[in-house]
Amino acid sequence: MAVVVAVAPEQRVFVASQWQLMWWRFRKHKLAVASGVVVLGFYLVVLGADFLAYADPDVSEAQRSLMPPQRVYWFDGWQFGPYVHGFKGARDPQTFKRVYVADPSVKVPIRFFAEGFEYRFLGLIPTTRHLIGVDGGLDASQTIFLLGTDVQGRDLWSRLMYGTRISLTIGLLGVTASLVLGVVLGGLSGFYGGVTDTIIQRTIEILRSIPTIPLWMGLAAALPRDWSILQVYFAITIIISLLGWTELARVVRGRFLAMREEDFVVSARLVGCTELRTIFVHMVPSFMSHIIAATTLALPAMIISETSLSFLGLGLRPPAISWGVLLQQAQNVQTVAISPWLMLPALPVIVAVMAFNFLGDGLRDAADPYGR
Amino acid sequence: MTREPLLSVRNLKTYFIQDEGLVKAVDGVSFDVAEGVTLGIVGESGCGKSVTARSILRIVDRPGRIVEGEIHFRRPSANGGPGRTVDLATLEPNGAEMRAIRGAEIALIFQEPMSSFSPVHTIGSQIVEAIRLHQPGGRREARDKTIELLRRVGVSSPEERVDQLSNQLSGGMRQRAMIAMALSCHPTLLIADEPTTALDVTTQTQILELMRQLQQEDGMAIMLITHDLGVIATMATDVAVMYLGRVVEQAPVDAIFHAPLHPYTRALLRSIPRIRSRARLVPIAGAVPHPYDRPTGCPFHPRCAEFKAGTCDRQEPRLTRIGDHHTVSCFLYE
Amino acid sequence: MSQVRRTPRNRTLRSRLTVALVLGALTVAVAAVALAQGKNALIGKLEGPEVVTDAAKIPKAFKEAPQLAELVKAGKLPPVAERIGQDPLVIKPLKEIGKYGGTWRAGFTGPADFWNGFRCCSGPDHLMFWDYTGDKVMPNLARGLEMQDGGKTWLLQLRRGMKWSDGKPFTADDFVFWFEDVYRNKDLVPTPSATLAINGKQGVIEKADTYTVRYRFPEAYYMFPDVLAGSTDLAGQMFGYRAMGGFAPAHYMKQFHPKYAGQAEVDKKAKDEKFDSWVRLFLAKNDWARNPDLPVLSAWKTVTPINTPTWTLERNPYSVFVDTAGNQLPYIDKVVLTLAENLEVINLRAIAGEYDYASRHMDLGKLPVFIENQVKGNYKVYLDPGDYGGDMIIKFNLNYDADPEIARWFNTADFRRALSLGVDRDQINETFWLGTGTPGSVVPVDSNKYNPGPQYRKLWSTLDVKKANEMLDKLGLGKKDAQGYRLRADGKGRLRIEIMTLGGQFVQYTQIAEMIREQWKKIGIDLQVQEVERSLALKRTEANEQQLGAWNNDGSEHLFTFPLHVFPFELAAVASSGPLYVKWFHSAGAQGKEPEPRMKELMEKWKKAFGVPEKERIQLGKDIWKIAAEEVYIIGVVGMGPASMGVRVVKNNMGNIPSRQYNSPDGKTPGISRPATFFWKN
Amino acid sequence: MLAYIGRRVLLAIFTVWAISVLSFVIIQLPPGDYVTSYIAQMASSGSVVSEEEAQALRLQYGLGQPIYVQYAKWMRQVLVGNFGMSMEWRRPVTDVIGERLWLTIAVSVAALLLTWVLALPIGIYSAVRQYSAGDYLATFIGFIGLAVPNFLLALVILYLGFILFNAHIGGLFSPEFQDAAWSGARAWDLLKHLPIPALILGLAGTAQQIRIMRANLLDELRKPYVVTARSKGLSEVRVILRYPVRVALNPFASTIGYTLPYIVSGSIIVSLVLGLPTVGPLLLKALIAQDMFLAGTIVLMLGVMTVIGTLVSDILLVWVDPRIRLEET
Repeated sequence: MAVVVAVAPEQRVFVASQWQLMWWRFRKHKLAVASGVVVLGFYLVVLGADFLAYADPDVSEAQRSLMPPQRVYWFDGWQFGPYVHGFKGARDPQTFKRVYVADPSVKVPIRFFAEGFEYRFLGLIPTTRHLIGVDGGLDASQTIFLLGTDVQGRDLWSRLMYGTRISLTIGLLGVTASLVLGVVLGGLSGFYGGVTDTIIQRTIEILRSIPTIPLWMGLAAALPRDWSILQVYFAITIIISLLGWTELARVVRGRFLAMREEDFVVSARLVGCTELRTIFVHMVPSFMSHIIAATTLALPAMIISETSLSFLGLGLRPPAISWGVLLQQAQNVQTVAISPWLMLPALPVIVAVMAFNFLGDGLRDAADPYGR
Repeated sequence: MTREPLLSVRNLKTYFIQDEGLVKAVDGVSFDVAEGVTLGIVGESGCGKSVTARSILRIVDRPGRIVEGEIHFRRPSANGGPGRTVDLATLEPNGAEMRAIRGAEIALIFQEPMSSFSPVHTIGSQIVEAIRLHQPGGRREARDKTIELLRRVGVSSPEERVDQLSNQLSGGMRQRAMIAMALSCHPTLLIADEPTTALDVTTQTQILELMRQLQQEDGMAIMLITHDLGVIATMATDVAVMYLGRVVEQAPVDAIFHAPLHPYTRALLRSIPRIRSRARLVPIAGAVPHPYDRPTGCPFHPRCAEFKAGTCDRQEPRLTRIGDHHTVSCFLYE
Repeated sequence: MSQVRRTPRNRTLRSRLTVALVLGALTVAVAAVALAQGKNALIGKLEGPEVVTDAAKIPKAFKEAPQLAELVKAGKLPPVAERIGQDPLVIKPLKEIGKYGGTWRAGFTGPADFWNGFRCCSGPDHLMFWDYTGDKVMPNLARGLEMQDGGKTWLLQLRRGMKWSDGKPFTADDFVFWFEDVYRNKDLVPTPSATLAINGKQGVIEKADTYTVRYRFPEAYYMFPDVLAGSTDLAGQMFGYRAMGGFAPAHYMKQFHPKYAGQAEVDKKAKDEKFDSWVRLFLAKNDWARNPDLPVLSAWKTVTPINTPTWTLERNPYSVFVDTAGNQLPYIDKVVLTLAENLEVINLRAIAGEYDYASRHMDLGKLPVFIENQVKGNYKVYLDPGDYGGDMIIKFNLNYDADPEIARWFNTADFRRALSLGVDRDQINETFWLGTGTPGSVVPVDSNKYNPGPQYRKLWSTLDVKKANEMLDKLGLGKKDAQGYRLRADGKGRLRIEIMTLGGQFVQYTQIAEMIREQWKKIGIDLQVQEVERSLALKRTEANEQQLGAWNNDGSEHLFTFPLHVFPFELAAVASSGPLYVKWFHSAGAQGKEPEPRMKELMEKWKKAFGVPEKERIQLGKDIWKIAAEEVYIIGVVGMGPASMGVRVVKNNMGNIPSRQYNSPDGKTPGISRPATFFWKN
Repeated sequence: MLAYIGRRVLLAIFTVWAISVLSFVIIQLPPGDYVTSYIAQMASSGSVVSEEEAQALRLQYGLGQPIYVQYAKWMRQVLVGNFGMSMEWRRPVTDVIGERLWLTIAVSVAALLLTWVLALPIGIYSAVRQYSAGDYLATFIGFIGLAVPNFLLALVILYLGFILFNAHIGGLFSPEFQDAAWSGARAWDLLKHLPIPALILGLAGTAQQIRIMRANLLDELRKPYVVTARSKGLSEVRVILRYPVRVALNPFASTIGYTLPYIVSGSIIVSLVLGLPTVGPLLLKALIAQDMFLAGTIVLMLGVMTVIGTLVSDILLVWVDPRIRLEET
């Protein structure tokens, strides 16, 4: 590296805060920046799931079973007026498939901020308004199915919205939990070293040496099955995080080992700060950035774990709705063969996982250009 | 001095274009290196010495690039007569010709002897590679040559060393091996970038001694980059003083030490201990300004003792010739 | 043939277009009619092979498979006539006399899937067995069954000269050995089987002569023939791994029995084969599916066992089955069941035509995919609806006591009825049975001899939200909360009911329950769906923790041999309508809880039926179903559907395939269609 | 160095022991035992197991005793190489696992190789051309594998394979080779079946490897010896490949130790969907049926593989790359 360039950043440390520096480096990673936006978008969905959904995700109707995604016509004549056609459906006596034919004569106009089922916006404001909908809301004879319906005739789009909410919050909770574990244990391990370190490191190694699936099955099976969906939901996050913290702990420990002897820590010790204080007031903040990066990178794992757990029938199970549940219900031959749209929930999973990865990489590169 | 110089750099500008801003690492450097002589380049760290060296070899890392200027280098001809001169600045950095010159005709030794060898290849293999790259002959031959070279640069029991990893060698040994590699193809110009900075004093002198001796044997020119005037005094025939990416003064070594013209040069000389002089040390006032915000006018004016308000901070001084071998850029001499 | 190569994309496209045309005219009503037609397209008329009992029709000369003939020539095997004996079991093939040869490929899911092989390949080896209607008991391995002194004694005639697959004679001694040394050995059989008892009193098995076995019971046991015919503990070697079966190859099994081989010897044997005890060893050796050396009586015998990646069975050279032309059965040489790691794979392989005949594990939900690939896979799809009333039933646990309020309602007939009226069965039928099932109560198909009459199919089993609401209001559940759910009478908030379902079954109980949850919203009932894992379900029913339980009542078409989904009969049930009643029933009132009058009446009628002649029994059966339908102890949702093992995929060139067969575990379907008569046309 | 290895080996042994305990406990976690699930299985197929019979079974399987007794008993057997009887398969565990183990390893190795074939070039490229469009594209492709839910992907590929190419459904052998004796033909048949599972499995691991490679290389690229190499006049490609890549490969290659076991345990779900005769589905079934010796053995096996793998990698790392400070590994 040319001397000058090497000099440049350090020079600026005096003027620029660590965060500004991170931001500068982060900006370089275009993909990460873009991913950041995507992630933001996802969490907006989490907040506004019930607003974006236009149908009650649980309402089933045999006569709408396995309806393919409806085509949206944006212009009615010349002026903007999105609508979909009415549909007639029946089971084909020969193929036993349900077939739907559009009835061009029936136009179902899509209304914005339309009346629909009741919910509390952000869990506070009770309302019946939804981003889109049809006249007459739920009781309407004709409705819209942007992404089609599942076997029970439930609207996939709406279910996807709710699924996103659950899956992404699960991820977040899980990460938070493992973050706490990771920082505390990793911190202790790195700060004290010696016996503490060995013990914690062994634990980590053991945890990592046991194939995850049996661990999941064991733990998941151990928790009472008569728990309510909510309890299961939390239990699952805890389980996932119980296995998720090791990576974070490793990062934190590494940092600690690096910093243990650094002046400001030593001085903090000298002025007689209690050790915990030293750790959490002086050391942790100094590598927040790394923790954030590591956390972001842990999220995709959480999401994937959630889907895998559901696949094994251990995670959230219906009537709960999550990405995992939706995918698990799409995990059969007939879906692939005759109702492929039910596999759409895989898309947000893919996008989210990648977005979080790139964001995380970007953050990490920014946090320390040489860091692993 | 009738023959044109071996290397003549004219108004070289190497900039680093970064998000944080433009860094003018080298900003219009000009100097000559005559055959067989040693040109010392001095300046505080961050004044663009190394970048200049890398610019000449065309191995400046991204995002740095040469934005202006010429680097005329006279390539040796087969018959020893005056060879053809090329402008390195115009060559393709990784083109065939540049690569033919790099390593073979212009060699580089630099600062970190610790890490300048690959940790996973044997010293030998790395030198052999260089030799076989530029010279005909088989592996066997190259290997013998390598052992020969190592012996010549004073590496003890080269037969074993050849097959050792760099981390098995002491710093001094490594630097010797480094030199061996640099000399492996008999370059006409050797660029030594702070070759001794990382070494302890005794090894320093040994290495310098070695270099001088080798120069006499091979008659190559050396471009010695350092911030250590002591080294300059012992090694250089000519000296170029750099400040903030510019050459502020160039002259024969005696002239620099006994009749320095540029205020910065004088300041430098005052800042170093001298044997047999009671004069107390005067550090240079202030610190090297940050490359992002280089001062207007003469870059040195904020720290200059003879600062003339109105001129120094307005116009930029030109490089003016005082006597046939002495050039300086300062308004005092315009 | 161009169709074969068409990619699914434009195929569906094409069908869309055609359908578009079709539907242009069709109203949904018309579509419904078309649906009925569609049903007929796949559901043929019930048919099957018959056992020939008329002495005149019994062939005198026998033919055998070429490879066996070779062995005979080589002197490695006695002539076919000797092997079969004097009294062959003659089966009139459904359509034609077949030809020998070929392999039958199918799949299985692991050692737990042993039913698979018994259904296809055991013959079946029941002593008596059902005719193809599943209604009439016919002689099978036994030549006949004779009732004496009013049903207390039964004489079983064996077939003279009949042999085990190792050539040793099959005689009354094999029954006595089983009874004395296996069945009565406490280590092997800790609990005597109910099937060998009448009114809880055990019977005995004796040797009358070499070819006659005598069963003596303290009381009249008119049901005995059905018991021998059904898939019970006395039904051949299937349950040999549990020391059951009614007989066992004495000459072979003795070497693993301490009484004959000596304790030290059998312990040593067990140790050598890494078994924990001689009992394990003995049971392993007596396992039809796991021990290739075990002498058997079935049409095919295991050659590579079920606990390996492929379960292979080959023709039994001593098979007593012959066709009307005197050809020793089976026609097909070999049955190869390959291990499939999961159900999707097994279905996909069937879809791809990698199996020659498959009905077990075939998923009704995939019916369109099966049909779509018929040509490509060179197979035909048949549907075999069951005769039982409920492919899905919902059991009220009448003994639930953890919550008095809930308990009270569960024991209120009108509450149960109202809930049943709140189920929109047509929706469920259309969604999960693709319209192939029959919505209605729990009573079996109208043709079943115990069916009380067509009106009982609809009784309390048609959607009537209005009436349901009225009934619930009348019961005092009138108050509702903001969401429109009914409030508990004891003022402890919303009346919340739990239903326990199992995942990964032939029927998608969880999803159906979810749909019912939505439907019950309309009658203000808040249903909580809980999918649990199998063994947990069992624990919870036994522990009386279940409120509602979802399962199916397949087998209940044989009311008396398979009663556990009619009234609380077994503790170990994945869904129970009253574990305490079970205890009461089996302890003759000593333990458990005395059932409410009508349930008690039902139970007593059932018990009684075993001791009375068939005519009376049939009446009792009708009464039992009447009570069941009127009291709605169990909600029937959709029944007589092909959901469990009713989707049948058969290669086009397989012969003697019935267009519809009797589908029931008791009939060991397809056993009831005598797979020994299936053959390869070419 | 020797001291270091010695210490590590001791630790490893301890870890293995801990794993054996933990795995045993995990399997006991779910309510009930094998007999319960056996009874349930019978019940759902209509036949009935009485209380007494259940008790008898428990006795025979020794399920009655407290868990530590069972553990001790098992361990005693294991130490003499007898992993006990599989309750569901009613065969010695070792027989049941038998060939599956080798097939599992075959699949995993194939996956690993594939991972590298993908990860190396991508990693190198995206490090050398950091933040270039190519970098983004390459990493993007590399990460798709990580993101796609592989059980769904597996099913789709399975179906398309049949629809488009009439491929044999699932498994690792064509029916005729299913349980033929090992032969050239069978091996070839296996090879033909490997790519798809390998691909699905490999894709998942690629991203991680890309990360490692990229990061390592980014570090190395900054080292002076690269400049040295350049200043020799080597062509850029040769400079990169011969020096920084070569050095970056060390830590990378040393990851093989634990990557392999991770792939093995990661392959469970995919193997199930693809119906591969590997230990994966076996383990799942065993866990569901609470067939504790079988499940326990497999878990233990995977655990030991990982421990040994990690140990090997660490030692490898220290060995190939003396710069690493021992106490940090």
